Amino acid sequence: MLFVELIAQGLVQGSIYALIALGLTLVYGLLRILHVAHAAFFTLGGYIGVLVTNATGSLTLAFLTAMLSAGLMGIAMYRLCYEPILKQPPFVALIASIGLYIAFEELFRIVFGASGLSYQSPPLQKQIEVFGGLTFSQAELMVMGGTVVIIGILGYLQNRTRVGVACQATVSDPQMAESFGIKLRTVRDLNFFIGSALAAFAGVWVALLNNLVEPTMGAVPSYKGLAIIVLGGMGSVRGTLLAALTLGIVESFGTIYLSQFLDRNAIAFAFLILVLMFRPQGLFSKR
Amino acid sequence: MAYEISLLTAMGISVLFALSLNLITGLCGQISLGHAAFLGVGAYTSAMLCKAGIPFYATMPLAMLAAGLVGVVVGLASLRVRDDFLAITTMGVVFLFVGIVRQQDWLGGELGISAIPGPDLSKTGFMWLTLALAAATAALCVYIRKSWMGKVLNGIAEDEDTMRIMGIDVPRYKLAAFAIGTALAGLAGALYGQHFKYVGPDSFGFIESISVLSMVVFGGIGSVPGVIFGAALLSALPAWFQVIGDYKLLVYGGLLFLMMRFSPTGVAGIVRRALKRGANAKGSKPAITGAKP
Amino acid sequence: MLELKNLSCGYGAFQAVGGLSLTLRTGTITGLLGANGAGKSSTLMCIAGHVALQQGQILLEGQDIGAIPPHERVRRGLAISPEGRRLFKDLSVEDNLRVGGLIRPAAEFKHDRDYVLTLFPRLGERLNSLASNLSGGEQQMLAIGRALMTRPKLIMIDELSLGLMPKIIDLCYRALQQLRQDGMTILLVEQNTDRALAVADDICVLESGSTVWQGSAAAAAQDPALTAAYLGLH
Amino acid sequence: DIKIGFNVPLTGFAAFDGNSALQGAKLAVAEANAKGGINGEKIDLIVYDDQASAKEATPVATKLVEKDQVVGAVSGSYSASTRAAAGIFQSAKVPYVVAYAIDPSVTRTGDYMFRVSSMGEVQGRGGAKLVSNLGKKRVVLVTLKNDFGQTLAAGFKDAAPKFDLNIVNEYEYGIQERQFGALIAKIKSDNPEVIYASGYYFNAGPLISQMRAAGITVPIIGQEGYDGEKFIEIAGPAAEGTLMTTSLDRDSEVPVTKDYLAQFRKAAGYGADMVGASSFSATAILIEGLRKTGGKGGAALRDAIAAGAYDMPIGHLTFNDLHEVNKDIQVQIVKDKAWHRHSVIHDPVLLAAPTKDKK
Amino acid sequence: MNAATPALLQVSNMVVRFGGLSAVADVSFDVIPGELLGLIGPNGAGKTTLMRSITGVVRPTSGDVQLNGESLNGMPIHKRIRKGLALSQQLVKPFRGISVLDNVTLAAGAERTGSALKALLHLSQTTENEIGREALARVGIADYAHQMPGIQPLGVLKRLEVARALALKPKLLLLDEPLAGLNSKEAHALASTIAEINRQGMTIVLIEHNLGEVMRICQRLVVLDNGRKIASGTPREVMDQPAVRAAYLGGDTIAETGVSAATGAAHA
Ligand SMILES: Nc1ncnc2c1ncn2[C@@H]1O[C@H](COP(=O)(O)OP(=O)(O)OP(=O)(O)O)[C@@H](O)[C@H]1O
Ligand SMILES: Nc1ncnc2c1ncn2[C@@H]1O[C@H](COP(=O)(O)OP(=O)(O)OP(=O)(O)O)[C@@H](O)[C@H]1O
Ligand SMILES: [Mg+2]
Ligand SMILES: [Mg+2]
Repeated sequence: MLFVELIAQGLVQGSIYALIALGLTLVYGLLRILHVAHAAFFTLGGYIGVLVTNATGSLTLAFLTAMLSAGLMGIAMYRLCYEPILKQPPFVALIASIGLYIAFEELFRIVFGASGLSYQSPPLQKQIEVFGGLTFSQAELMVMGGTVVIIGILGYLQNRTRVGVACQATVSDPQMAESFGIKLRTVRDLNFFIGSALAAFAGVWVALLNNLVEPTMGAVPSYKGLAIIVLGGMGSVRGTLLAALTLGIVESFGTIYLSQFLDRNAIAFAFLILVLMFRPQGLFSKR
Repeated sequence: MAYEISLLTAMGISVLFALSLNLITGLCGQISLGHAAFLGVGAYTSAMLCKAGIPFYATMPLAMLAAGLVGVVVGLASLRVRDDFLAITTMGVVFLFVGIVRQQDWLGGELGISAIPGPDLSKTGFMWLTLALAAATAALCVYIRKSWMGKVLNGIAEDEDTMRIMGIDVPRYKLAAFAIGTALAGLAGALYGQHFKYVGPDSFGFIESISVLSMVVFGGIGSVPGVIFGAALLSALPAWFQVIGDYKLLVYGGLLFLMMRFSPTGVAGIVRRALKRGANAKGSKPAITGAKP
Repeated sequence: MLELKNLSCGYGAFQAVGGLSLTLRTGTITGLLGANGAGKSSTLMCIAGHVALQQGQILLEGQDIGAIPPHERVRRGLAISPEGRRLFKDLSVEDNLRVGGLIRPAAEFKHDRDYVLTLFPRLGERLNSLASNLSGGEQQMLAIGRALMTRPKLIMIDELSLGLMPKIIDLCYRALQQLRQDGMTILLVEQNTDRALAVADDICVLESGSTVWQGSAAAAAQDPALTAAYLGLH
Repeated sequence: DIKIGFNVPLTGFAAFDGNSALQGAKLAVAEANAKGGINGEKIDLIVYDDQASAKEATPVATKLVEKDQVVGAVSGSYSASTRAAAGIFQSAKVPYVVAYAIDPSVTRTGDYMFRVSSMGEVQGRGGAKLVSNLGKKRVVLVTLKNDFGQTLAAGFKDAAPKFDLNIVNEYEYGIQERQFGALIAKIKSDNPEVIYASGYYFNAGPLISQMRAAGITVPIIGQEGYDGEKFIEIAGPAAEGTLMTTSLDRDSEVPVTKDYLAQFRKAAGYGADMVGASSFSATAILIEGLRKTGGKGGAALRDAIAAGAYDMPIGHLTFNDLHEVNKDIQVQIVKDKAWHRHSVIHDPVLLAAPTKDKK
Repeated sequence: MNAATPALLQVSNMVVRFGGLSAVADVSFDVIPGELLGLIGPNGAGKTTLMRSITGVVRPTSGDVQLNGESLNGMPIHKRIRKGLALSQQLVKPFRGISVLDNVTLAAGAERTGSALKALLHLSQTTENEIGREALARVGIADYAHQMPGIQPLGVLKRLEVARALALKPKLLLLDEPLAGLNSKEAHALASTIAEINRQGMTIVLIEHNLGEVMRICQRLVVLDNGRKIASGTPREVMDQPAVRAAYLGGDTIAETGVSAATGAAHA
């Protein structure tokens, strides 16, 4: 029973990791940038979720606003921050991104206060028994279901449609992609929009699960996200999902049975390093 | 005055630390997001040994040795991964380091080690020691760049596969760069512990690793004077920023971003361009700079 | 079909091509020749929109396309098989062709692809391999095939015979003649000068970024000074 | 003017506590200045942000000592930063009164150090007694993996045998943790009668709401880290019934405390918390010392502070030879979305702070 | 072929498989000291793969490579290079951050860069610069010595690749399509250079599609098709085999004239 419950909890956590890591994967796949500032959209989603729900009482509206505004800001971030430095070596974008993330974190603190925000009456907390005493809150169930569906759709888009092929072409050789009628900006805008909106989506869920949004809430997910895209083999949607769920479960068991030796972050990264020693191309890489 | 001395000492340590990373990242092209772990190994080694009654000066080479050894082990493990994979792996190393140190009671666990005994050296004396070591490190870096090793590392940074075809034992060289770089980080760590008289797991985390990488990139990756400048400036910045109080991290983050956005080659790049402009104004022919295709 | 008026292009402040004027007649093959570094590839990439146009005009069917972005140019009927092939390395052969056909209706893909595969049957055997795993010659075929997938009015091919074995070179040249017959206009850059002279209608010879000779291929072949000095024939 | 220093986290993860602490300290200074300062000289509070980080605290302390030349200083910060600053104040012979940092090594740095809050071990022992007072035996410890949580756990485990408590299991978690699903699943299988969980409000809020959501109904005991309205806001309805050991009694009838509660709400716009009250007390104690020395610092100030007895919002205090305080522990409980008095633990023997010779 | 001279390079039963594809299928051949061996075959025949498995870039599925009687199997690339192999790659890969000369100098420093410690202790590069200049001059790009490779046309870069390989002072030089991208005059010149280098004692394996030049300078050919060795012998012998003609030239008239032009050039 405990075993099942730990797996279930790992899956919940893994779903959230997956949602966050997906945006990182998309951006990494497209531009080869480690987009640390991505986590800012996760936080932003959390804040907008709480603020809109508290103001209007509608969680649906909160999701829509959070995703839409994060998506648009994602596009803005691409245009203003990354587009001009695409030709630079990758660490330039990495440092820029870290700088942006720090600035965003502080901005959230200055605007919304250091102590964070909570829902006045957190929705979707009802407990549902799935089987044999295994219970989930509504929110937990929905986050798992939502993740699988969304990632399924994206995976389909990436591998089986013209849009997906177009995206992948821009990764290999942007200039040539342009010469075959692909508008680079559109493709990249689209990716940033989807990635950022998904991060915001995850942010709203986490806010629901913890009933707390804080300026610093993006930090841990952002570097876990980086670990996940590496585990997933960099740039593959399916790999990212599997890696995120695996990591969720590893952490779930690790925090119980290994917490005397390593903390949660260290467990995650020990796992990562271990995997990379044997599969330097990642756990679920195509290559 | 004592405040300035302490600031200068801290700057010296940062310069040394940043130069050590520059050897690995700037010269050899191996991005490391976990360099603070080696600062930590050096700092803990020196602190523990000092506590055990060994004179501080003797702990410095031992700190270098310990950090260098760990560096080689990490280097060996990292040989199989490249580029961004390496960046994330090294990031993992620093989390692992912090995670492990946290749990070790003999290393002070969460609380770290405080009241580290030190040599009979005045604050000014210690500052001079730090600055001298930083200067020596800078000289060493310049020397390495000029040596054949520098040429090889540079080549590896650009294209390691081709280096192999030119008969270069790439892993050996990468390990050498790792060993030297991490040993120097260990030296910086010894000084760090002595300066703050305190070491704890949180002093050597991911944030520290990022901030030292920022120093290197901010100054101009690969350029020794640039890195010295970047490290000196960024390490002093938070102290100056006290004035803007609440906004200092915002400004710090913004500055990092703006620097990369508008001058990706760092301060060294700005200076280089300015010099070139100066030379052009004097009537020399405009240099053709080929963008990479 | 295409008219270059006093075209200058280059990289930053550097001018690779200066004041090139050239007219391509519809349904002909024009050979752009010259030594290494003469500026042939730069000209092609400038027409495709990837090298900065510093001066002059590019007229495609009378319309100035100098200011429109590359992804629009291909819709106007311009396709390129660039120097160095520039394939989408992480995509399979089939997906590379698919990208070539992006501007065409999805329903036409199969038909267009099969056309390319009859031209280069070797590609048919490697449809699912990644482009990066192809041999040098296979890559060249794919690059040309990919450009053909756009069903261009004008196709620009850089170094057609580079790395190809004689048999395939023959095949490609026959394909070119076929395409010309179908009404396609072709701009060909070639180091294999005698082959180019044999197939082209018009010739333009570049040297250090400017035209040193222009005229019909027949005339070029009969100008011994030209062939010796600029075309590296002996 | 007479300058006193104040290091406090105004940015970074601890900024909320830092703000409460700053409010508390400012109240103490304002009150003293309203009473005419010290011999007519105004007191000037020099505030620097230390981000609750040891690395930032060192230059801050150096600056306070060297540049601002403060006669005394107060820590409104967490343990890591306070401990790093302590050495510098000690070697400069500047008395340093620590508000709520609970790390044991602080007062052992030297004789210029004072602390107005109970140490972690002491509070932990109080926690054990509280469990026993509740009549429970089977305990699960959930320990925040930092100096705060670990010293609490140490104290609790130290006293547990005295009360015949059965510690079924202990789990540790990191300060960044907000999601406790796995841990809670395991706790459920342990089936405890009471849970002793250390953490700050931002850990405890999610922890307790997730535990209650998962169907754990047994009492949960927290400590000073829970103290404040923020915890209740985050945990929502799940907060009801949560207990904590702390030093500020919201239902106090003592005038200083009542006064402070009202003033703080007016100044800060939210209800008083332990952090603010402790900072107020620490600052007020330093000022009282200065009043006795007529504004002089150094050894005179040190001795003056050590000799005094103080009635503060956090209770009646005296310092022992290690300059730790001996005082009662307040137990508060959440009722109707607010902290209220549950009980007071008065046990001078059990709650005795460590002294110079005894650890 | 002289059975008495021991082979410099001996490739036996080499097999390289990528997934289901046999890029090289059971190929064996010898390279005799001092010869200039042409390796030809259709596109995708496995020539590059074969060469890469000799240098160790690709790990063969099975097979055996010996240099001077010493087995190279399982040896890392750099060790094989130090045993006396040098490779000029099909796709040029110059170091863009340093000048053309420095590119060659770096290769010429093999002596110094053998061990990291030695490399650390040496600064001077005068002798290496000399070797570098010589190598550049040999392939005819001495004028470009101080320019950056990033802005050089392909023709220069191709020769830079060859120069870099020469500077390693190998026993056996492996050239993968060095003439591609050069015009006939330049190709002719570089081919002559290669022949000249060979005459001075260097053993060379040359992969090339420029049949005219191959026929002109190679003493012996090995032909691959679909991963298999289908022929070997003198250029004339090989070209007279119908299998080779079918695989490589196609049966039609253009090809015929192509060959006669090519073979004609060989006599010119
Ligand atoms: N990315 C670039 N940046 C700067 N200069 C360049 C760049 N690419 C080419 N050049 C320069 O432009 C000039 C023309 O080069 P281009 O590649 O157009 O020549 P080409 O005629 O195609 O030569 P080849 O036959 O070798 O392909 C050369 O002097 C070259 O050095
Ligand atoms: N890494 C790889 N993975 C899968 N297939 C590969 C790989 N490398 C080469 N191949 C395949 O092996 C076959 C032989 O390739 P190779 O590059 O050796 O041919 P080649 O004889 O050099 O041809 P060319 O003359 O066109 O350069 C080709 O069909 C190619 O697609
Ligand atoms: Mg060209
Ligand atoms: Mg090949």
